[in-house]
Amino acid sequence: MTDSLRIIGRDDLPDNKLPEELGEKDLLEIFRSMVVLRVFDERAVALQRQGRLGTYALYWGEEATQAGPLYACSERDWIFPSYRQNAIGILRAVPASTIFAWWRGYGGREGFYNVREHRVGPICVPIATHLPHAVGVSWASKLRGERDASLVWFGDGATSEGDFHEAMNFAGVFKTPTIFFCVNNQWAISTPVHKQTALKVLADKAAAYGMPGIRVDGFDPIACWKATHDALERARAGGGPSFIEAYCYRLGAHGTADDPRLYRNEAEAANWKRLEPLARTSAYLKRIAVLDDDLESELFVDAKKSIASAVAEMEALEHPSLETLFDQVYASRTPWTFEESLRELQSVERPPEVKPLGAQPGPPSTGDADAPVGPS
Amino acid sequence: MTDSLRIIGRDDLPDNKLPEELGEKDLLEIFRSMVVLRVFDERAVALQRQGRLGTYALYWGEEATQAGPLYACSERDWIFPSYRQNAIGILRAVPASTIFAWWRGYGGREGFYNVREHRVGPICVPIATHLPHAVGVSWASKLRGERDASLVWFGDGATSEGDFHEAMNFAGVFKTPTIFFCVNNQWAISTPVHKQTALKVLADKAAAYGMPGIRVDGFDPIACWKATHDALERARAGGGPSFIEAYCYRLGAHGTADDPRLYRNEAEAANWKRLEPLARTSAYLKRIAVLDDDLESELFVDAKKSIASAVAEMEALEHPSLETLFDQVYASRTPWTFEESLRELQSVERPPEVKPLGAQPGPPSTGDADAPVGPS
Amino acid sequence: MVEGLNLALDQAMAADDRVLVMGEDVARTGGVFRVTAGLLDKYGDDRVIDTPLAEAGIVGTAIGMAVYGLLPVIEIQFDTFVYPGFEQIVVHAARYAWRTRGEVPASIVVRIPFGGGVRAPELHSDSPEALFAHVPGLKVVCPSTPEDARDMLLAAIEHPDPVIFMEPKRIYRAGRQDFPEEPPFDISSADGVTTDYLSKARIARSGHDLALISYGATVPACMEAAERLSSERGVDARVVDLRSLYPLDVDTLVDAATACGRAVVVHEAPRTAGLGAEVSSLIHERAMLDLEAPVGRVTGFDVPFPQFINEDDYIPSVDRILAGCNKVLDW
Amino acid sequence: MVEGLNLALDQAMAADDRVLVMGEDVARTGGVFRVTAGLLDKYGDDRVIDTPLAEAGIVGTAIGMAVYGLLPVIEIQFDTFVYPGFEQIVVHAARYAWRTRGEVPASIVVRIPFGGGVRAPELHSDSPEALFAHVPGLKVVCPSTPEDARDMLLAAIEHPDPVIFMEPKRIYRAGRQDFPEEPPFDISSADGVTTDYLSKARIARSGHDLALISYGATVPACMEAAERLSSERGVDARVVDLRSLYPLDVDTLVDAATACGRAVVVHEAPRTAGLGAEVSSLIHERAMLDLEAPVGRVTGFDVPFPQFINEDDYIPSVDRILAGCNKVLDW
Ligand SMILES: Cc1ncc(C[n+]2csc(CCOP(=O)(O)OP(=O)(O)O)c2C)c(N)n1
Ligand SMILES: Cc1ncc(C[n+]2csc(CCOP(=O)(O)OP(=O)(O)O)c2C)c(N)n1
Ligand SMILES: [Mg+2]
Ligand SMILES: [Mg+2]
Repeated sequence: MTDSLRIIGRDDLPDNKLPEELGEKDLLEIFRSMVVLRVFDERAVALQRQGRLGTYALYWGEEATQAGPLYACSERDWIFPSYRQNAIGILRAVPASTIFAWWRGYGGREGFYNVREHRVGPICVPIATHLPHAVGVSWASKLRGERDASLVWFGDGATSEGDFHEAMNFAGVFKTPTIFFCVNNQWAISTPVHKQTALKVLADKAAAYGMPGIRVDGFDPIACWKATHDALERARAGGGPSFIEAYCYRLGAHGTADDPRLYRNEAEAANWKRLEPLARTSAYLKRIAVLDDDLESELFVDAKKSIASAVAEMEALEHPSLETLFDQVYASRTPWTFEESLRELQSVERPPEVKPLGAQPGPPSTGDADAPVGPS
Repeated sequence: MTDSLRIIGRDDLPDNKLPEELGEKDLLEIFRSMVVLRVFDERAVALQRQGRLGTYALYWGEEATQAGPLYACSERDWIFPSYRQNAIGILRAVPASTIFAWWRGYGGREGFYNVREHRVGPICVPIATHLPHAVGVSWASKLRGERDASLVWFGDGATSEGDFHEAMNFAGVFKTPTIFFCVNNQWAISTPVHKQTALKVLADKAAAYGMPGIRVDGFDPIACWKATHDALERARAGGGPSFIEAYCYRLGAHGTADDPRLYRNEAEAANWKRLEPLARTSAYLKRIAVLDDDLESELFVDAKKSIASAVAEMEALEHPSLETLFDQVYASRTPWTFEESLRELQSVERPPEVKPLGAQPGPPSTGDADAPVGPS
Repeated sequence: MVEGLNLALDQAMAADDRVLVMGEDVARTGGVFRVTAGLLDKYGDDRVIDTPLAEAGIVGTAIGMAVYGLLPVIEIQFDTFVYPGFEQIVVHAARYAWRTRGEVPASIVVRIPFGGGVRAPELHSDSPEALFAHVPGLKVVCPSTPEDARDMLLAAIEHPDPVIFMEPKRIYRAGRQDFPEEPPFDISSADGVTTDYLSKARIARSGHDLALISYGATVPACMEAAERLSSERGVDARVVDLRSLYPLDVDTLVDAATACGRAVVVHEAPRTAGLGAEVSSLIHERAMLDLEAPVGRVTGFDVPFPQFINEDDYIPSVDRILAGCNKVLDW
Repeated sequence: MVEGLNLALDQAMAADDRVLVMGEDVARTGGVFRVTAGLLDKYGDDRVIDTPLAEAGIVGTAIGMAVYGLLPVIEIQFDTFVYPGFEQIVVHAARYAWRTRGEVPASIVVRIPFGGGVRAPELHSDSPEALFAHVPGLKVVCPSTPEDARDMLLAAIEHPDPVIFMEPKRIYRAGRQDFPEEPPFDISSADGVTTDYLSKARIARSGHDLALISYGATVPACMEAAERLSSERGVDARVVDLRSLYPLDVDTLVDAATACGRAVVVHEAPRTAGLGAEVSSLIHERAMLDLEAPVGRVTGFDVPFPQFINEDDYIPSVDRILAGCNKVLDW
């Protein structure tokens, strides 16, 4: 299997048939989601450069892999992002200020959200560890006779971890309604995908778990939608899990503390950039007369407005109290050690709030501890 | 892929062509190895029943999966057994008394052997954890420009562990000369292989790592030899790792503390027993006039003699000194805590030697702590 | 103790249909120690689940189930086999509440039969409890009687936070004990009640001359040592069974040390950075002026748990405990 | 400190062709902290290896390489990411010598950049060293100066036993320090020399009124606290930098406590069952009569390492250390 599912054409390839389930409203909503994600991401990078956020893991160019699959999900389906899909929650009513706050170093009520309320897993940092959670959630749903599925995003690098394997295997054995959505952006920090696995096409990994695998064009939100939609239908009909490989390219750095020039030819990235999903989808939607310039700029203006107010909210947050350290560690009664520790803290002068590092002119550097340390 | 590589015929299937590399001497040596393994195993079970060994993990019926592959290895190749191949070292000059001693609860110089000297990994208890070691050894050999390969045995259950996946993936990426030899005896304690994975044929897992996979008849030592031989040739030619699934059936209990009647139909096991490798290989070798009754009983007599003397050696072992607890924990100078601990021990009366539990009449039970606890 | 655990599972599953049991070989066989025996027949294979052989997968999917709203109780087959699930426990189970503003804790129970003394082969006898006590966000408990096993497991299941439930396998069959079948509290009780059951030490024997502090399978040995101290030198030892390993019941501990003026802590796990060090530090910090001697430690050694022929040299014996007590008494 | 570590790797690789470096992103980029920078160019991709993203695979294959006879130095990218490799470290690296009659140790070095204070996102700031100190069969060390970093890493590489090498990332760039380029010992020296380098504490400041005991990134804070104690209340503190976390250099510790009569132990890891408890217990056990006050502990708290806006509330500050010292001084 080497061909990718693709709807939106590119220089060399014509458009394919639009799935009939998708009307104008749907297409616009997918595009609007991409715009929101893009605006958030660009804003976050800028804030980081200005020293207003900590190190940030940008997803510029991966909006199709997020907006498409999400739109295929029903509201009852659970989604589990990695750090790369950090802002996906804002499309599920998580305040954008919460996500900004997380990157600003906030926890507690400011930086975290209620996972059950939004059906959005916490932003997951340790690679591949959230895959079993996605399986567990959808397995529980199945055991309870509900129809809620789950979708989990992860990278090409994540396929090397044991947790990937164990999660895929559980899903296969128990036929859980789980969608494994692998964003193959061809890099895990500095490690290219061909050093990550001897397999050529990641989608072929699915067979080892008795589940279908498909590769889609990861710069095409409609292809991402379609593959997810079909997988969800299958899952809800009791057909079990699916694996989707969204083949794309990491157009930016791994994170704001990473300098890709150390390890890759940036001309290659520039070349892939021609396929980046926002411009490509916009052109397509204009081609099929679903979008025009006015509507497009309206979407951007709206998104910028709401992101700007989220930034303002984030910056209006108070310095969290000392209690934040202790308050939500347990859902049950707090152990005695906490009170004692809090008293100890209260008895000395409080250190000042930790600020993100100052403005970062020039290109980011890798891991220099004078610079912020990347979420790696 | 569903057909198994098979040389020796069965009721329903004729013999296939004998690989031409195998002469009479080779066939007899493979058979002799199986006899030695069988005699060891039967003796160990008997000793356990008599309360002279602790819980024991028998491999009755899996001799072909051990003797065949081992004979394909050169002396320089490293082999890594699980508890199921616990006695494989005796075919590599590890004293049989050492293996008995291990099951008798000895460590130190009595119960362990020098892994580097014999190129036999330690008997591995935690499932799948020795797979990365086998990869590391053969990878090191490759990096040093040597031609030593490695072979690692593990069960169908082991394929569910993350370590299996990570080891297979490293081997695929670095094209290490590693043979993954999976003994699919269809059970992991009480869990049948169809609850272990949604995949029908374990050999098909190999593709996910860009390596060839083959299923062989696990009751046929020549098929096991042949697959290993070919995989080793490939590995030494720089072709990288291979995965071999030896399809068979666990004819006995998981271990002497397990009672399979709790979870499986023993008629099924009895049915598979008709294919057990010793009788089958003996019949084949007689059919092709390589073996006769006299030679066969001679082999058994010799094996029994040497195993009997190993038992005597094991039973002549002294109760290990208190120092055994501390002596070989570090290869370097012992930390001060050890001297202090030893002094503490020496200052009180020593508890008597721990004996295996007494004679066990009747069928084994599962996990009753009045009975020994299985290596599970 | 096995009966107590089995009863707790049965009662919890009967009372609350969110409770389920999963792990390797727990359903058809009832587990290698038979703790889950009979549950499959009663509750079916949607609630008593044999899983693939993968501990990270077991812990991880159980966390997902808990996030969904179920209450999974998982069995780790033997102590040493918890390590492949360690990451899921440390970075996820322990931090799910924290990461969700206290609103979505990973309400799982991880049952771990642990420790030596059953003549098991290599790597079936570890005592890893201190590792979990050092990890913030977990409750870590360990019963030493059948009744406590039942009560504490019931409480652990209904408790919102993740509980590492250490089961001293050496005394699985020992000390059979009658206790009221009725659960000691309303099974759907709130956090307050379950927290009490999961955080209080038990005075296993009263006394005023020496505090002997332990948990799990070494509690019976301490009781025996206490009897011998009484008959051999007229010393009346108070035996404290910690039950909760995190958080420690510091009041009961310090009271005992203060009242007695001397204390010895006993466990089977290796000494360095074990729970004995924590208990000893707490007592010195809070009761140094009341102490007649430094707190003693009688523990396993800083070596791999030995092969079983030597295991009784490793496990704190009554003689070693006595020697430790005498040292503190004669200091 | 990064330069010291890089120099050690370079010198070891130049002197001994069995040494190799492997891990995530260590080759092309020289690691996220640049500790392995330049090595790929010098030693080639057979000896400086970018691996797939799988920590159990990294530790496990390194063990295999060591069994074959190589000396792998592996990098764990950040503290928290060692947990997926925990099983391989605990059940294999730590027990390979024991399981092979002391004849085939797993001679690997596991480098772990650890701790907070660099404004990193969630799960990049753990201090898991006590977990390893509690596991028999490992050496656990932690330098706090560039020179020690070089010397100890060199020793760790040549040392036969597996070494968990904790690197305090907060002071990776701090305290640049000149030291002789020449290795302090013959690189192929035997076990005795390397063991010395891996088991002795360092007196970072002499003094006779109070022993301040710490390791890693909190050592500089202790030095500062000592200066303030001296100027603010004329108290002369001895600062002990443990360097070796297992085994602890008990003589140096107890000497310091005995000489000073008062001691405070400081670390960033959570308090319960942390190394502070072990140090405190050891001192009380051996020097109680010489103590004017119980040993104090100033540590991280029993909570997940906070998000970075709060991290300075969590990390022991000079003020907190001072308060801890004053409490012990005024007891
Ligand atoms: C268990 C673990 N190991 C290492 C890391 C450090 N790390 C963070 S991102 C990353 C690369 C991930 O690559 P991939 O899975 O392809 O996702 P991408 O970043 O490309 O979205 C690494 C090694 C981590 N976060 N977790
Ligand atoms: C990590 C780990 N988990 C659980 C166990 C307990 N256990 C021992 S053998 C076994 C079944 C193994 O099945 P399989 O891999 O098929 O090998 P077989 O016993 O059939 O040879 C289990 C679950 C273990 N030894 N290690
Ligand atoms: Mg990637
Ligand atoms: Mg099997």
